[in-house]
Amino acid sequence: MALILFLIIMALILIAAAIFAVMQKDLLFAVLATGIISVVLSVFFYVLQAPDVAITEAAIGIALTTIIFIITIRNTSRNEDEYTENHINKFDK
Amino acid sequence: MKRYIIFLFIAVLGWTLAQTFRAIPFGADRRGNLDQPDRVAAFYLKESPETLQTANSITAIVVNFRGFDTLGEVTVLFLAATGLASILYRKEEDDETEERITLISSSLVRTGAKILFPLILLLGIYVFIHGHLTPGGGFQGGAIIATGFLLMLITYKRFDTNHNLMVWLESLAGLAFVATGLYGLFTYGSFLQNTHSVGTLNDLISGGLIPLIYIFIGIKVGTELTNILDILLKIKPGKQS
Amino acid sequence: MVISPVHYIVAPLLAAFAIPLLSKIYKDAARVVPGIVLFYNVIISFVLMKQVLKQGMINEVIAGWQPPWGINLVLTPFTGFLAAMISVMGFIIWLYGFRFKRTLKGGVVKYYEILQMMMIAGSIGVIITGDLFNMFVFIEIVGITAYSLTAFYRDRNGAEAGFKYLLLGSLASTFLLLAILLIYTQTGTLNMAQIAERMPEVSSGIKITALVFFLIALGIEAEMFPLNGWAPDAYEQAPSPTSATFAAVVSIAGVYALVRILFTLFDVAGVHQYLIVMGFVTMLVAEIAAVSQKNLKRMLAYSSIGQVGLVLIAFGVGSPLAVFGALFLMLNHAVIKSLLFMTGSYFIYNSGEKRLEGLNGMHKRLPYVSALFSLAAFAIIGFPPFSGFWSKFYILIAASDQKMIFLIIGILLVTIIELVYYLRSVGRIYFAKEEMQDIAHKPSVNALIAMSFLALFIIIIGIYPDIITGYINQAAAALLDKTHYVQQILGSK
Amino acid sequence: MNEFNELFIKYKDLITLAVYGTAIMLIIIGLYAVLLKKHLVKIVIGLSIIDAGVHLLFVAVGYIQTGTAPIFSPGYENAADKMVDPVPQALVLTAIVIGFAVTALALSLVIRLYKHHHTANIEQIKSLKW
Repeated sequence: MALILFLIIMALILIAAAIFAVMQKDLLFAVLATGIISVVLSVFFYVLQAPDVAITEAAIGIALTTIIFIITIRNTSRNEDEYTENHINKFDK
Repeated sequence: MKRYIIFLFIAVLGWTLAQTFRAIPFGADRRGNLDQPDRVAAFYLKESPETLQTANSITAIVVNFRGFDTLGEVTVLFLAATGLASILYRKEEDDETEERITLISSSLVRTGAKILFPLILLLGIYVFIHGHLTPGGGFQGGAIIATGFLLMLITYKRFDTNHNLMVWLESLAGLAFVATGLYGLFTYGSFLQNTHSVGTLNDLISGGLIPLIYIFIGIKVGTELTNILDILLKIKPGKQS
Repeated sequence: MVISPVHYIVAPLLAAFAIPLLSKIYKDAARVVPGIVLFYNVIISFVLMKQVLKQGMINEVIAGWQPPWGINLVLTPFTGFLAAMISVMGFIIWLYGFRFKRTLKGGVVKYYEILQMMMIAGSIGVIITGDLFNMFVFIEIVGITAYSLTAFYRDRNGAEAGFKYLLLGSLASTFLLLAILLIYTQTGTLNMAQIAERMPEVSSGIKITALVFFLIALGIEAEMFPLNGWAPDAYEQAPSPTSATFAAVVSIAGVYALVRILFTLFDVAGVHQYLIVMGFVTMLVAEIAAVSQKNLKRMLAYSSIGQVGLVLIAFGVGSPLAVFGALFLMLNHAVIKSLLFMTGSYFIYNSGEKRLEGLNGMHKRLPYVSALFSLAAFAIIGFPPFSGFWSKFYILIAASDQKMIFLIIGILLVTIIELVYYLRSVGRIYFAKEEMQDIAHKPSVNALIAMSFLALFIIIIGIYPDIITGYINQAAAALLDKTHYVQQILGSK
Repeated sequence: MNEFNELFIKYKDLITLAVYGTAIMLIIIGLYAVLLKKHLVKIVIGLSIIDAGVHLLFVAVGYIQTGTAPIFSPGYENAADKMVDPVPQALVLTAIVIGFAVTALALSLVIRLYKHHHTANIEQIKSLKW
């Protein structure tokens, strides 16, 4: 029973994290939510008897994907709604 | 207006997927007949321990049965690194000092990273050497190695990945993968074909060429991923062109 | 050493992995090695073509596992023809672009060359593979290289076009994966011949869903309306040799994947009508858009989409003659449209103007290139005695055999539209006044050779179509004979 | 694992819903982000969520009731009849790596676009016709 409950809670966490990742305005938290998706997903894979996929998802999904997203956010903007006040692109067209 | 069309599209897609997957029962046996395989799943489960003597049947599929896919996949990663370099980082053009951003710089973390780094590398190497026996393999090991390098890259500003060595390792691993395939082509008449002496199941030296190829894949994937991270970390924030 | 289809993939791969090393030893390796490899591909495609026509089919097994268990590479007269065509075009585009790379600085050449070569190799892979998932992997190879090359010029529009292409491309690969998954659960195999054999057992609901997913995914790759939003931007922003490659290689591979999956895998009625309708809409919308374009490369891109629409129509008509016409048109499209892109890029290079105004009075500055451009323009509209005439002619005959009057009227109407905008451009070259400038950039010798070769091909095929029709006939027959395909692959168990 | 098997049979519908439903929901949520969000990074996040859903769907389809991982480790040499379908798992391995490659490329394009436009908002970027 505990296992079933565990599975369902994980499913709910996955969906909640996905919705959070899409709705959250602060992109850093959105990216961390995708990291959580990867964590839960790799546990899911493990439960579904796919240890190889679980390890791959853990190594690539959690660590590498998250870090490249964070690098991107560092190089761009962190806030989703941020409209730039810098209208350079209108002049040097 | 466009918004509602998209909502409609998403709803229709979701409904279609739900309906379709109701016709594909979860947990049902779709492998086919295991003794006389009529579906590829059954065939792979039968041949992987018998003919290939490879304990991890996923490794057998990834490296041997569908090894050509894997060659293509390694190429995809290689091309992504190449494309990334062409889009973001051009040494000759930008004349940038090769200075990386560091994300963390507490001395505790640095010491920790220094200790963890060789351990992570060892773990990665262990994972791809045992790819044919236990879960894991070239991709997983490669990704773990890249994680180790990542740790060093983001904590030490002056940590050098020795670009030359990386280029050599990456190229040679890729060439070795293709060369192993060509060995099969010239010896047995089929690209990537495994040798006939495959050892016994669950030995460290078993599966013929499978562990060897997986090691090449591990090195290649590890260096490629490190390469991608290295390029991304070298972007100067705020530099405008 | 026995030549086999796997060389098509292995030679470029070896080169791609080796170029970073070789360019440390020999500085120009990145520029020379791809040419050698692509030329090698041309040679083996002629050797293999000869062999295929003798034997009927080459079925090469990878890793020693006979199909349906392992991955196989299939050369039928159909796939062999397309692979040979792509190899030749790939080499010619390399030859054309040889000088182009001079303008690039140092290490960037390496990236460009690797991506360009692998885009061609990936397209050949899409065509010769006999395995569904393997096809997905090759489509991804083509995709990744195409996104990177679209964004190769690091200006703002390049990155945007690349991002747009990448977005649609990844949606395409998602749908492709879902379709492959559905097919796999129902047939338990990934080999296309065996899927074709087992398709009748699949329940119709899942079959239709998988078909729709395939149509969405490959519709994006094959530039079918309304999923072709990426194409004009990508064609416009990419470096010129790459634009030519998009027209001559990538779009052909996309159409091939669509046709292979619809014709061989599925036995659903109504697919032909769907192809005709969608092809027609694609053609009409694209050609109308082409008229209103102010940018030369965009105009050519829309014209390219229009041609793909016509190819889809011809495949939709489905009779042997129509398929023959479709293949002939694919060949013509590859040759003529790449010639148009090649010449067009010299106009842009000379005038520094991407818009159509840049063409004004070009015949004074570039008489030879202007002549080639006009020749290609006339050929693509379908004037006799150029090769473009024959393909359109055969498609019209096939349509009239099937009593599809509206289709004939439609195609003729579209031809008039084509006439308008191509003649307009040619008119600009010869009759419009230009503000005089000094002669700046004469085409280099290698580009001239490449372009002249294509022009020669257009004229020779136009006068003696019989040289090539024999091959195309066999290719068309091979595509339509599904049972033979299945038996040949699965029979060799 | 035995306990799980009994429960599995008992609550089959619930588990099916939990697995398939989650996968399909992930695809839908990701698609929503890709098609309707304006920020480039959000769009790429959407792509990776779609990928996650598709991967989950693959593994779920390969799962077999009471199955074990398809690894013939000592003691399981003859247990092939209990093993889950290895093919979708092998395909997912490929798909994950390809997905990572595409994500990395997408993000590099985002960075480049930001450098040109000083914004990552798609509405402010459209200089080409969409």
